[in-house]
Amino acid sequence: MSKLSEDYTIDELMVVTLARQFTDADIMLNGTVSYIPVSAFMLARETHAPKLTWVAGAVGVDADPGYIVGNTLDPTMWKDCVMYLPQISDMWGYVHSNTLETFCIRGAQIDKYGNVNNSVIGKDYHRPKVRLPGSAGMGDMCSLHKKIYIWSTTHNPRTFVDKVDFLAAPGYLDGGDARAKLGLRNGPEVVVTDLCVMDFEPTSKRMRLKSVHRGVSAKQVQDETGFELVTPDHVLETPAPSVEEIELLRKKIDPKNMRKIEFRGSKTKV
Amino acid sequence: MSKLSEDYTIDELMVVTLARQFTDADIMLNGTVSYIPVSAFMLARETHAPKLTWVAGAVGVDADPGYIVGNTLDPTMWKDCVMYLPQISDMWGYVHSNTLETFCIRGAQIDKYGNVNNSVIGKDYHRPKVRLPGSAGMGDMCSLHKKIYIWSTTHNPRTFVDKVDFLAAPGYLDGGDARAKLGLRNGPEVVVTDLCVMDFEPTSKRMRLKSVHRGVSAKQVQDETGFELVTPDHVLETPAPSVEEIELLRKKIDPKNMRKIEFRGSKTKV
Amino acid sequence: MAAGKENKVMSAAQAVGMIRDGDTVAIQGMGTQMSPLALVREIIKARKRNLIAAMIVGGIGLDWLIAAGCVKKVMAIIVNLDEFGMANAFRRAVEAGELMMEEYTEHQMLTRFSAGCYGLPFMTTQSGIGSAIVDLHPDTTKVIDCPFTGQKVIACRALTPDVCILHAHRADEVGNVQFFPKPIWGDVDVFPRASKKVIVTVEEIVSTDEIRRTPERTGLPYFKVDAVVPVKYGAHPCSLFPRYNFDRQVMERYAAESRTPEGTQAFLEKYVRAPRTQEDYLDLVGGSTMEARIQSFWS
Amino acid sequence: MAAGKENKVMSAAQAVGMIRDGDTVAIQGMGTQMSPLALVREIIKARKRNLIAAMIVGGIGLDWLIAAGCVKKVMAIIVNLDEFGMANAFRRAVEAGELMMEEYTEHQMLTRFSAGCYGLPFMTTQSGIGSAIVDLHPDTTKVIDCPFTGQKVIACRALTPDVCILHAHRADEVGNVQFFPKPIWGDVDVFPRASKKVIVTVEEIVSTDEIRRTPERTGLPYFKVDAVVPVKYGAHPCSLFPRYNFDRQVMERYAAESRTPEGTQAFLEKYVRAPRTQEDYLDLVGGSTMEARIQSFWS
Repeated sequence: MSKLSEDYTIDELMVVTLARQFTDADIMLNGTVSYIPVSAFMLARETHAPKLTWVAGAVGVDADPGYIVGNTLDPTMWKDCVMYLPQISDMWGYVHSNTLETFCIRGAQIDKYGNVNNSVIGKDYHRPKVRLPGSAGMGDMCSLHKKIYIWSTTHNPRTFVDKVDFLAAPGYLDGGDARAKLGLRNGPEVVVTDLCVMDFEPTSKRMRLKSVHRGVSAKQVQDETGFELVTPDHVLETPAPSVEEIELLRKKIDPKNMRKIEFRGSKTKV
Repeated sequence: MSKLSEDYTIDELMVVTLARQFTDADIMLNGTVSYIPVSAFMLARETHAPKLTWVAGAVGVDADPGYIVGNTLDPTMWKDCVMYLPQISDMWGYVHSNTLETFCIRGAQIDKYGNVNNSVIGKDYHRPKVRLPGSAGMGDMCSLHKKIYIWSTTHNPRTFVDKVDFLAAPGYLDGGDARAKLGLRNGPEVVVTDLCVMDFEPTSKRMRLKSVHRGVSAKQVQDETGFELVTPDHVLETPAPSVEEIELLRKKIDPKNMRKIEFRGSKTKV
Repeated sequence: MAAGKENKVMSAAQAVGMIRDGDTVAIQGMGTQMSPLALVREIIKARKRNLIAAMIVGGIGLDWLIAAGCVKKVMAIIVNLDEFGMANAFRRAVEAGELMMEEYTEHQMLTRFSAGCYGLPFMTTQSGIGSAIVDLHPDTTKVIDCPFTGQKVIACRALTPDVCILHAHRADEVGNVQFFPKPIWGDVDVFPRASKKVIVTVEEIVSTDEIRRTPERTGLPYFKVDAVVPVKYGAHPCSLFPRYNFDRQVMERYAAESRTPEGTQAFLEKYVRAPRTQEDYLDLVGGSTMEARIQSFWS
Repeated sequence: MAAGKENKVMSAAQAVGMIRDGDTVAIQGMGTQMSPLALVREIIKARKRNLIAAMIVGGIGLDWLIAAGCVKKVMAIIVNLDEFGMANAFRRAVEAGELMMEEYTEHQMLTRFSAGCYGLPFMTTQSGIGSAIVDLHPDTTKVIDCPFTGQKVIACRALTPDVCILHAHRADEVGNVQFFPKPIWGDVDVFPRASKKVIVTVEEIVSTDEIRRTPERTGLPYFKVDAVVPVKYGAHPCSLFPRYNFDRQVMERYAAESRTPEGTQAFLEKYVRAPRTQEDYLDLVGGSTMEARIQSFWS
């Protein structure tokens, strides 16, 4: 292991932290505006998980565009792949049958059981206060037995809410065995934000603080969260990236800093 | 119109008669061991229906192998096509939605309402007297609203039976409006055999003699049929092929006489 | 009903004449990729009204149509400008109660189209079980029991749009349409096959003999195509893989100007209504400068 | 469960070790086209028993397996040798009550496999309404009502074979499998994706870099493939479009000799059991003479 980095930024920490979740056995799809997870997949491949498979834009199997050129859903990212996965027959077949088991999502609202909403803000779906873009693949992935990795660049009480206004993507629903009772396997595993890392308490399925990023306190995280987090007595600091990881990310994987696009609207400066 | 042929054989008359059923608007698929219909499609294209589309082996759209090389389901027949029709999504989609409306079939048993069986002879399906190859695409096509053209090289009471032993491919079922009542549109249109041409009486949906081939009498046809045919007072002779049609068939379309394979087991010598 | 084997080459204006007010129109395209935007501009010029737009991802073209007042309802899984942010006309119209958004999960929407392709009344998925999305449209998605296992599945009602509009690489005059490579994305795959009429713009018209050289690239046969419209850069400012990229400059301009209703209308006036022809439009967005800007990463 | 990214190259005998007695085996192939016949011969040599063969078209390979006593049940739409006539071992076995034939319409069978691909308990078709075929297997096809329109549709229960065997053009060592062109026939398309394990024989092994040059030709990704077996002429005596034709001489010989049980067994002994290796087999069927005989019409 190389030396720890001392000058990393939050976007970089998020990428590295997410990358470390994945192993050689993982096959990762990505959707739109997903610079952080895509950077994480590419980084994991370059470091501890050389056999990890990234299906670029859910199309290009084992693609290798060299670096993040632009838009994560664009064919530019399919370069040097071994296969173009036809979406309906192949991609959705592999997802639906759970041959592909993992997915990363984010959203405008995330609640204490890992339910996610990117459709509307407000209680009337048909006359919303804010019309958001829509659920895209989240509603699919969360109901089709995926292990879900949630990322968010806006850890604040507007995003982390007690209950989502609209239940687009089912996490653990009302907690406990509610998800399993519906026949849904897996569910949210980890939440990586601009402040901390969280997981889910195994019995209640409530979101739980796991580690705080350098310079952030557990109290700050709680203050920026719209519900009571399960918080252990001793909260660790999120492990720092290595110099090697940071170099790879800055120089090889995302030299155009596309990942920073995701911090538009975030209080966190990157 | 060119001169009438005087030396045509029954296989040739069957091809020409079938060819004349089709128009520029038809899109014709073919299955296995279908030399007579494939010859008919190719002949129709060369004569009165230049825009007829033949989908070779249900794959090669507008194929042009030049002549019948071999097996009608073999990729050799796809040559110079404009598209390979993927079977599940495209071919079955176009068939199921009735974008493609016509199909030719044959079978070991054909009954008076145009129901067809190529599965078993005998009343016990699971312990048959004779196990035939199976229904292949017939069961699909006859229940998916196709206009059905039936051909048979063995016009005898074993093939033309009062009631099929096993109802694999629904024609007009028990006749009358039985087919329509099930929601099935279209159905058998014409039957071309080695003895005659038949169609279906519009109300009862019973098979009806339309014309007899040169040298065959209506009585002979009835004697070789296992049920009573609807027979008009005046039965015409099947129009003879033209010299041009016969030349095209012999010299261009099927110079290897592959169509004669279909007369194995027929009393008709070709 | 199959389309005939006749010359179907026509102008965009002629083709758009096939669309009637109130039609359900399937519009190919992702946020920034492979969308028939020349046709979309023509629909706006023809002042079509009360259209129902059926898409997977609604992008810039849909936002234009909404801003121009052509659309009464959207069926889609997401509407945005991809990395360029919100589709503002869409957002404002829904928030004002002027536009209905019928949201689906991606596989529900694809399954509705697939059922349409097969002429089946419905097909099945399990996508959306546990999500409130399935409750949004009881007339088109319904949880039923498997008759063999008792498991819950979602029946998705067939969607058969009146018209599909799409942009492809090339076609012959009768409408055999080729893609490089063959359709990968779900919309290109099922939208035209599910629709009653299909209008295709293509970068170029080639001979049928040329099509026969690469039958593995043909995605639509002539019998499923009603109009063929040659339009160079027909997807601009979206991309046509692998031929050209999306135009970041025009996307950013629209994203910025569409923040206000006035800015949106000014953009539409300048870039959609004013250019008389596709050539005018291409000149306006930069001509050869534009060509250099969108040069493919793949070439 | 996805297969790993490791070297999966092995011998036919090793690969066939993945098949257990009693397994449901999806066997790619039409009457005379694109069937993994080297693997079929290996299954016979390994004396597998009580297999359930799932096919669309059962051809010469299935007839060999039946004659060798490996099969207890067939699921298919037709079993014959195409223009070479009846599959006699099949016919005799069914007539003797020794083999069960579970017959489907083609689209019912494909829909069962498609549901298997999606992990859905069932999918729908309308193929077979009015046919007695739908009544043959109430446990796997059932007429139900559309919950929206009331129309009759047939629910087809998912089929997920234990193993799929197929022959393709080429693959890399980890199992990215290419076809020229990409899968067109239904069996090549859905059989492997619906199956729990996939064994592929290929004409040649190439590098992953070579695969990357033509990703549009890859039909199966490594994560769906469990064994890669290089076998030259692995489909013989069937064809591998566009590389070689079926071998009319061997097909005719089998059609003739299989008219009696004794002739069938003699053929099996000589052509299946006696050759120790694929090279022995190829020599036996004529070596370079055979190569000339099956030269592709396309080349």
